Amino acid sequence: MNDVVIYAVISLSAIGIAAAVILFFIAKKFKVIEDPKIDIVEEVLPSANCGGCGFPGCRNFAEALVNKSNKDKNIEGLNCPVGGNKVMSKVAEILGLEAEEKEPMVAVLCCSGSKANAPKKVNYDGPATCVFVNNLYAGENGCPYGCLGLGDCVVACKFDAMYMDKETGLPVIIEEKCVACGACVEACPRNIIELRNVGKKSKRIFVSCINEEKGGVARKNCKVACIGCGKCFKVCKFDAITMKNNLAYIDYEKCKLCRKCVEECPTGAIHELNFPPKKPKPEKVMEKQKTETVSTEAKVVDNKPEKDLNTGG
Amino acid sequence: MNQWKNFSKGFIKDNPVFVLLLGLCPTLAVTSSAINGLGMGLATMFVLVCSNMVVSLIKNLIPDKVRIPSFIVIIASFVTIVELIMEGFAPALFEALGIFIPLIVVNCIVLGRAEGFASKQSFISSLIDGLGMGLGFAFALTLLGAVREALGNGSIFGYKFIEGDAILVFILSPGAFIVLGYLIALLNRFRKTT
Amino acid sequence: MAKKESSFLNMVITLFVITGIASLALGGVYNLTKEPIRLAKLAKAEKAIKEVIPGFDRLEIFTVKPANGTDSLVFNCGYKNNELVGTAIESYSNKGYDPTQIKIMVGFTPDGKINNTAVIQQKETPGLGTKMTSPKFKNQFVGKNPKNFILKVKRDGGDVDAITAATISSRAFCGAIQRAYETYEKKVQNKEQQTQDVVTEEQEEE
Amino acid sequence: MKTFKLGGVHPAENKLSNNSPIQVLPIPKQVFIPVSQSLGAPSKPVVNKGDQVKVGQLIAKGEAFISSNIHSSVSGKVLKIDNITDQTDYPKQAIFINVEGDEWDENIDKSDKVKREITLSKDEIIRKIHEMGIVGLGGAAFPSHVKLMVPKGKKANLLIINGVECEPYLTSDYRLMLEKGEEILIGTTILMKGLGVNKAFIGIENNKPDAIKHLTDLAKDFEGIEVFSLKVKYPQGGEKQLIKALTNREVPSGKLPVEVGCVVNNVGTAFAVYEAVQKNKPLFERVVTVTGKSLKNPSNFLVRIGTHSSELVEKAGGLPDDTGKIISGGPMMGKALNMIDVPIVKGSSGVLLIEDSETERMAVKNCIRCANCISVCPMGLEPVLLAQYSEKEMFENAEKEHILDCMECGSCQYTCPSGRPLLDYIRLGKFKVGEIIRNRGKK
Amino acid sequence: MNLLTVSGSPHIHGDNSIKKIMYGVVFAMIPAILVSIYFFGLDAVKVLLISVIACMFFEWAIQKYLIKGPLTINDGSAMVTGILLAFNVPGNLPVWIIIIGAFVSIGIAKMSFGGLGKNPFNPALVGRVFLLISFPVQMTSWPKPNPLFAGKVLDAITGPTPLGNLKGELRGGRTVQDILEHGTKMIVDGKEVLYKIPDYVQELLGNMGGSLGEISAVALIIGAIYMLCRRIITWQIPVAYLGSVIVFTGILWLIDPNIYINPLFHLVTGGLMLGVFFMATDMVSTPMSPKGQLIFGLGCGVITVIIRVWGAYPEGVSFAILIMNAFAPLINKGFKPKRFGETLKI
Amino acid sequence: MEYLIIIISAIFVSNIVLAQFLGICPFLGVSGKVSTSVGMSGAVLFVMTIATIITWLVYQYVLLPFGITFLQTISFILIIASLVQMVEIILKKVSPPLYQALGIYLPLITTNCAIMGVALLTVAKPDFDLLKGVVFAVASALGFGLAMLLFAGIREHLDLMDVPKGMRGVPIALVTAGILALAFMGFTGLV
Ligand SMILES: Cc1cc2nc3c(=O)[nH]c(=O)nc-3n(C[C@H](O)[C@H](O)[C@H](O)COP(=O)(O)O)c2cc1C
Ligand SMILES: Cc1cc2nc3c(=O)[nH]c(=O)nc-3n(C[C@H](O)[C@H](O)[C@H](O)COP(=O)(O)O)c2cc1C
Ligand SMILES: Cc1cc2nc3c(=O)[nH]c(=O)nc-3n(C[C@H](O)[C@H](O)[C@H](O)COP(=O)(O)O)c2cc1C
Ligand SMILES: Cc1cc2nc3c(=O)[nH]c(=O)nc-3n(C[C@H](O)[C@H](O)[C@H](O)CO)c2cc1C
Ligand code: SF4
Ligand code: SF4
Ligand code: SF4
Ligand code: SF4
Ligand code: FES
Repeated sequence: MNDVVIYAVISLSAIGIAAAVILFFIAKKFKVIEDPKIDIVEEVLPSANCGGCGFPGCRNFAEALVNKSNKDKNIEGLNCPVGGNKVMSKVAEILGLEAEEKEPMVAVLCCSGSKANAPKKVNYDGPATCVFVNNLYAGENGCPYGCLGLGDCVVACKFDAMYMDKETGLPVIIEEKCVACGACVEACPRNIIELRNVGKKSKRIFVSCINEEKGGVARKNCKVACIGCGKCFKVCKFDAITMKNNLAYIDYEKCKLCRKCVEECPTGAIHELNFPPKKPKPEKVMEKQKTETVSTEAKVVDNKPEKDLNTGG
Repeated sequence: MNQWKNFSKGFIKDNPVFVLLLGLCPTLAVTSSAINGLGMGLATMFVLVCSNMVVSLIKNLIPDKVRIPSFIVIIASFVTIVELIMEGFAPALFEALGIFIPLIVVNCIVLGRAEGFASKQSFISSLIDGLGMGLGFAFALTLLGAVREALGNGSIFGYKFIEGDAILVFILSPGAFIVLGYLIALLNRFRKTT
Repeated sequence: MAKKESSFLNMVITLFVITGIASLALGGVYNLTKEPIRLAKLAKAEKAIKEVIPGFDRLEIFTVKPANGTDSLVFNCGYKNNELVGTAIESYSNKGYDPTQIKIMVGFTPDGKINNTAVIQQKETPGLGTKMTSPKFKNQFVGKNPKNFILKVKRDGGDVDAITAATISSRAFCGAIQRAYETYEKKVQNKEQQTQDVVTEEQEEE
Repeated sequence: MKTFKLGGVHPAENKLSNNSPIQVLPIPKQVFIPVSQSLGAPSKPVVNKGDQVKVGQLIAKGEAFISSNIHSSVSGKVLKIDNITDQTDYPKQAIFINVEGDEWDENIDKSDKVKREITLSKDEIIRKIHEMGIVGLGGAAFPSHVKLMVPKGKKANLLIINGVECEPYLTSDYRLMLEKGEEILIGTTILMKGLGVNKAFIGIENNKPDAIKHLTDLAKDFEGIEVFSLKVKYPQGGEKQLIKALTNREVPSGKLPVEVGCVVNNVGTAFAVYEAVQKNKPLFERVVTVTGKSLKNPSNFLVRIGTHSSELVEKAGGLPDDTGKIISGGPMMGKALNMIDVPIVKGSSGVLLIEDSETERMAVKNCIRCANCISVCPMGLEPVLLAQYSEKEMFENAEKEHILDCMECGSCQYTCPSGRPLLDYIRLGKFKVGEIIRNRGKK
Repeated sequence: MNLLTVSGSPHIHGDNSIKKIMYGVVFAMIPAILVSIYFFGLDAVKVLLISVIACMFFEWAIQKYLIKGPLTINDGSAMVTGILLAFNVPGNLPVWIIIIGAFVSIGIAKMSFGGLGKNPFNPALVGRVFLLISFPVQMTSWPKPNPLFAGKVLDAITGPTPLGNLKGELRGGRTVQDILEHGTKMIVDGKEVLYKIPDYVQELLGNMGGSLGEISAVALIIGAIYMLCRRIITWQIPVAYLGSVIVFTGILWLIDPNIYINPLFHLVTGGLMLGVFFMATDMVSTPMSPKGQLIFGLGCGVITVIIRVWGAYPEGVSFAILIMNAFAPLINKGFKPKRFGETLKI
Repeated sequence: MEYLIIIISAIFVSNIVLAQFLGICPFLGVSGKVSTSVGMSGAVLFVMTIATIITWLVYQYVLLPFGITFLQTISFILIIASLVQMVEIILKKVSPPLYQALGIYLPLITTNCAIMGVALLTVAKPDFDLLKGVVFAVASALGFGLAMLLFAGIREHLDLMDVPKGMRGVPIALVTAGILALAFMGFTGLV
């Protein structure tokens, strides 16, 4: 062992220890506490940073979760739609709490104003986004409530769960991919998209229209509009349907999926999803049902027998 | 964990340079020729493998608070060893790489791997991870060096394939940025399609 | 993650042990590589010397204050059978294109002609200034006596063909030779006058 | 010659209906009178289905501070009160009246005689204007009585009458100035009295020399009224620009004209005020320009409120086959309609038909950062930046860049060599920023 | 009748368009093109054609095959870049180098960013500087001007630019006076020739060595006046640029006319006029507000002089403009146009 | 004059980022916004100055006298790492506003070559005394700041443009940096 090695050992150890000692005392003196749970919770979250929870990012959400659980001993009202119950129960576990069970939801499109049902009446010339058109006028098909078909919702969906169907001009929600983050609901300037429960075997029944005009006016723009005739309201035994402003609405928490209203509706505004076809009558065969695209089957609707529609005002 | 996956991820999927964008300084600075890139890559790999191994061996002996300083000391030691060996046995390369040899110390990949991987995994995994990442780094540097050398000097690994002038810029600083930029763009495209 | 509790003592001890081991190991490696490093450095210098003066069996190395400039120059006088065969002078220029000093080795035959030149260090632009290492440029100095070969590029009224588009590097190169030459001349004259203003430091080699 | 300094453009004027005197349009069979015709809250209908109404009878009452009364423009029977699609293209409440004869309210002075002396006091004038449902006819349809009530702490010292009519194609103000010059000046005097100022400027662009001359001659008989000729530059009719041009006062960003002691009214408003105060006549008809390059007879009509636009167009020679766009208002600020059957309201200044060849917008290209939009923006904004922020949904940044100062004059989009939809995006940005600010207020 | 169209206001559009602007610039460059053909003959035609064709080809190919967006090849901007690139290189540049330059201009400096309007740096200048650094030999051997009608056949004589010659000689330790009066001995093809810096009239007209387009200040000024009248460019940048160069070089000249040459020389030699009127005015890569443009011009002038006087390169215009291009976003951020009603004025 | 040369050289001619390739990670990483780039530059300026002083002292008075310069790497990194950590801890407590402004960048600095690189470069220059070293460190940090600021300006600008998909993000940032470096080559030879 020569001098160099000895010097080396001494000086380096001195530097090392000096650093350690100084750091130790400084750390002690200037301590700032941050809850270590935040990191742990953050790791569990899906880090999609989608904002579905209402916070700018997963980290902020984690902070909110930890803070709320420290303060209120629960995390009610906070939910990560992407991770769903699985993640939330994990978070609850970390925080030593029970998470509330949220019924799984999915987005549905409450408009059937496809190109066939609600033909174009004017041209629009300008940037192709729904917000613009909504601010400017009623839209190419003239329905002041209907889908504008320019796909703001599709752009908003971070999970590739939506696409525009070129043929119908309406957006399509891919149920398997939808995580019910609500981004599309937020994005749609006309509030056409609604988050509803997934239901048993994904079966759902809903009014695919939000037009509050009187029936005649509504029908002028769109063949399959809800005309507010109230027939479904009368036929429903479970009080699931309410009528307001010429429009029927089906409450998914009350609906028992009996399908009476579907048959009753004269315009075909009520949609059923994921039910097995009733009787294989030739016209009623679903002509275009891809496994992943379930939406407004324009064709099916068209095949319904035309009824006299002078019911409205 | 599947060791092969563990090993190969550093090449494309988690390539430290092209994907993680770590350790860009040496990547850009020393890659004016393929051989420099390779040399730097191997030196880094050596440090990476050795420090990964040592860290995973002693991970349970180190108190949490001094984890990082300890790792840094370990890494710095290996860097110095590389430095000394290279100066003694490959002086030309040593001169070409210059200040960037000691700077391996601050290369985020090395510390990142030690802290993020080796301090949690077994010895074998850490070894393989270090090898994979190191090779990925070396691969990236060599590739970058080769492209720059080919464009800027008309040669690869010193073997001249065109006579006369090449496009000088590519072995100067602007060329480094530009070539890396397009390489990453290309790779992104390639990764997307596969 | 198996964590060890941090207490002041074990933190300090850990660091102490680690730094200790590290420096010990490094000291060891340093000792091991000390010799190779020295040799590598030497080999490099010697290679240049061998390139610029013809076969010698003994070197006499000493430093001389330059005729101009600040840093002193290293003179390597090569002897064969105790007869001076050439003087290799390590000269430099700060006027290169890159701020890094250009270092060259110039070999003079005893009659004052340039025997050859070698570049030891330069960081000029690849493809431009670096052409100073090319034979095409270097060869024009071989065998010339600076007494009647003006060490300036032609544009400045000298005899040297500059490297295309790298006049600056060429100038710097010429400047370095010129410095070596002037110092050499001074030294020779001084020696003749027997004035010992230089530090001589003898060293045997080989 | 006076004008404003910052920005501005000069589109082709195309005043096709300049030489067509104001014609009275025959009363239609049915009118549809929307209950929200002015800025502010909609008015409340005070008639019911089946009621018989006379011309000039109050049919909807403006109850909020900023809202206005609405009077029947015809006599007949109220058919129903129902939704109708108006200019905005969204369903709005309107009163449907089937026309029966033309029976006017007894209080209205139907004579042609010009009545000069003003008998009412300041407060009575304001009340009268309120009662008669006068709103600004320059475009925004702001209730005029509100403008006359200067907020506490502020003081008006100058009335400005806006006879600029800087929009291409439109000529209704011009014809009105030529044909009803004296009435306008009397209206101006009434407004001065109502406002409590003794000075009024009338600004007219010098592409209407005969109107300038006519009014200048007449104004000699009126105390305190001065007529100015202005250099032709759009949007000189914007009130802030007009104030700047005439007085060199600059209304501060986000503030109202009274801040610098000015109140601006359109010439049409002045005329309506004259009729209301001197003749007791509510605002139920207005002058509307019907124009377009392919239209047979571009004309100016005196139209009852609630008449379908189609009737005007029919009278002016029928809808040309090559109509690509129907615009309510002028080409720079007007609103494109998606059908022609839209009722004329108090704020309608014109119906413009654009032919197919000029309908389509220029193809949108990349912005070349030429800064033309910046140099023409009369508000000194950076339209390109505002549009980009809106496009990228960076609304906070847009707010910081004062997007709300934009008055949607369209100069930027008009001038952009890349055909960028600047104003479309800025409008979106204003809408979103407004939302953000409102939300902030809530919290 | 067709369906009606609905869109936001305004419903009419002025007659300005990108095409009109770009072809306006091309038109403004015609005098300079003619001068370059006059002095450099077929070589000038060759370089111009190749540069323009290559630029347009790369723009088309990249748009079609890589970006897959709409093709905007006929909007004229690639042609402007092509001509300006050619203007910035010596007339005897080998074809393959021109093509590399065109690729760098269009491919790297323009299309990588998304094409027209998005590039933060001036494409033609990026191409030029790239070539200058990559091929310093070829990029700095200037063919001697050889007027078409002077009766001589064109040969490959190369000569320096006045700026380059001055700088080289000054570095060699001579004084300005000496250089101007006695000229420089040069070896060209083994023969010794005397090079003298031309007088100002010759320089103004363009009878000097240099890049294709930069030689004739007169032709460039004619084009600039045309662009100013058509409002393609504004006066701020040229005035600030020229002004700062004159003031800065003037001060230096007053300090020591032996080391620093007079401002007039700086004005008429090198690429200053070309840069000032055609390249510093490129709207895409320069600030937008008038105040910002003044700052931009000022910065360009100062950096140009610094590089010309103290830097390694004889010419600093390209670098100065590129460096100021980098400052443009910050200038845009810092110097906003004056807003209406910003200050209370009653 | 000497100092002027050092300053000009460090800021423009041999810009630490664009010519020397030091500190590229933060240069690319935190240059998204002008405001953050200012914060980062401030933090770098602060740490770089202090680190250079301490490492220079250690080198001159410990490593050099004992002939153990081979320990330079290891001792420098130890010093820098502890220094950064110390600054972070102290700032967090003592001046929260300053911590908000600079602190979030501090962890990035340990693994930033620029600090270590400048420390190494300073001790490698034989003619540097402490003052020159400090000037050099400050000027280098300013050079870093200049590059960051310009780059952040351009990137903010690019955020408003639709850069082609394949080039979006890092690739275009690198190409931009390349062109910036190209432009800065104009300063060569100034000193
Ligand atoms: C990127 C670049 C690097 C250069 N490197 C050198 C160099 O290393 N040595 C040199 O003498 N000139 C170099 N130059 C050229 C000088 O700027 C200068 O033009 C030249 O030395 C003048 O000499 P000339 O008269 O032979 O053209 C370089 C030029 C560029 C563009
Ligand atoms: C909320 C609000 C309050 C207003 N208050 C006044 C007022 O007190 N005095 C006034 O002269 N104008 C007032 N105005 C009217 C505006 O100055 C302006 O004349 C009106 O918005 C129409 O302008 P335009 O046609 O230029 O758009 C007010 C406008 C709004 C929207
Ligand atoms: C861009 C723009 C242009 C305008 N042009 C005119 C015009 O030409 N004539 C006019 O009377 N009002 C015009 N106005 C409306 C005026 O700003 C202002 O609202 C009106 O003169 C107020 O008078 P009023 O309340 O009587 O309508 C314009 C407004 C804007 C924003
Ligand atoms: C006045 C003016 C000057 C221009 N100058 C240049 C130029 O110097 N270099 C260039 O590549 N393009 C120039 N262009 C063309 C065009 O703006 C350029 O290709 C864009 O930078 C490409 O996005 C110019 C255009 C105009 C209108
Ligand atoms: S479809 Fe709507 S709710 Fe479902 S994931 Fe997409 S954006 Fe979210
Ligand atoms: S659902 Fe809403 S957002 Fe989606 S396309 Fe229709 S209108 Fe647009
Ligand atoms: S529309 Fe708005 S932004 Fe555009 S010019 Fe007019 S005021 Fe300026
Ligand atoms: S006028 Fe159009 S092209 Fe010019 S800067 Fe504005 S948006 Fe861009
Ligand atoms: S490698 Fe240099 S800062 Fe990351």
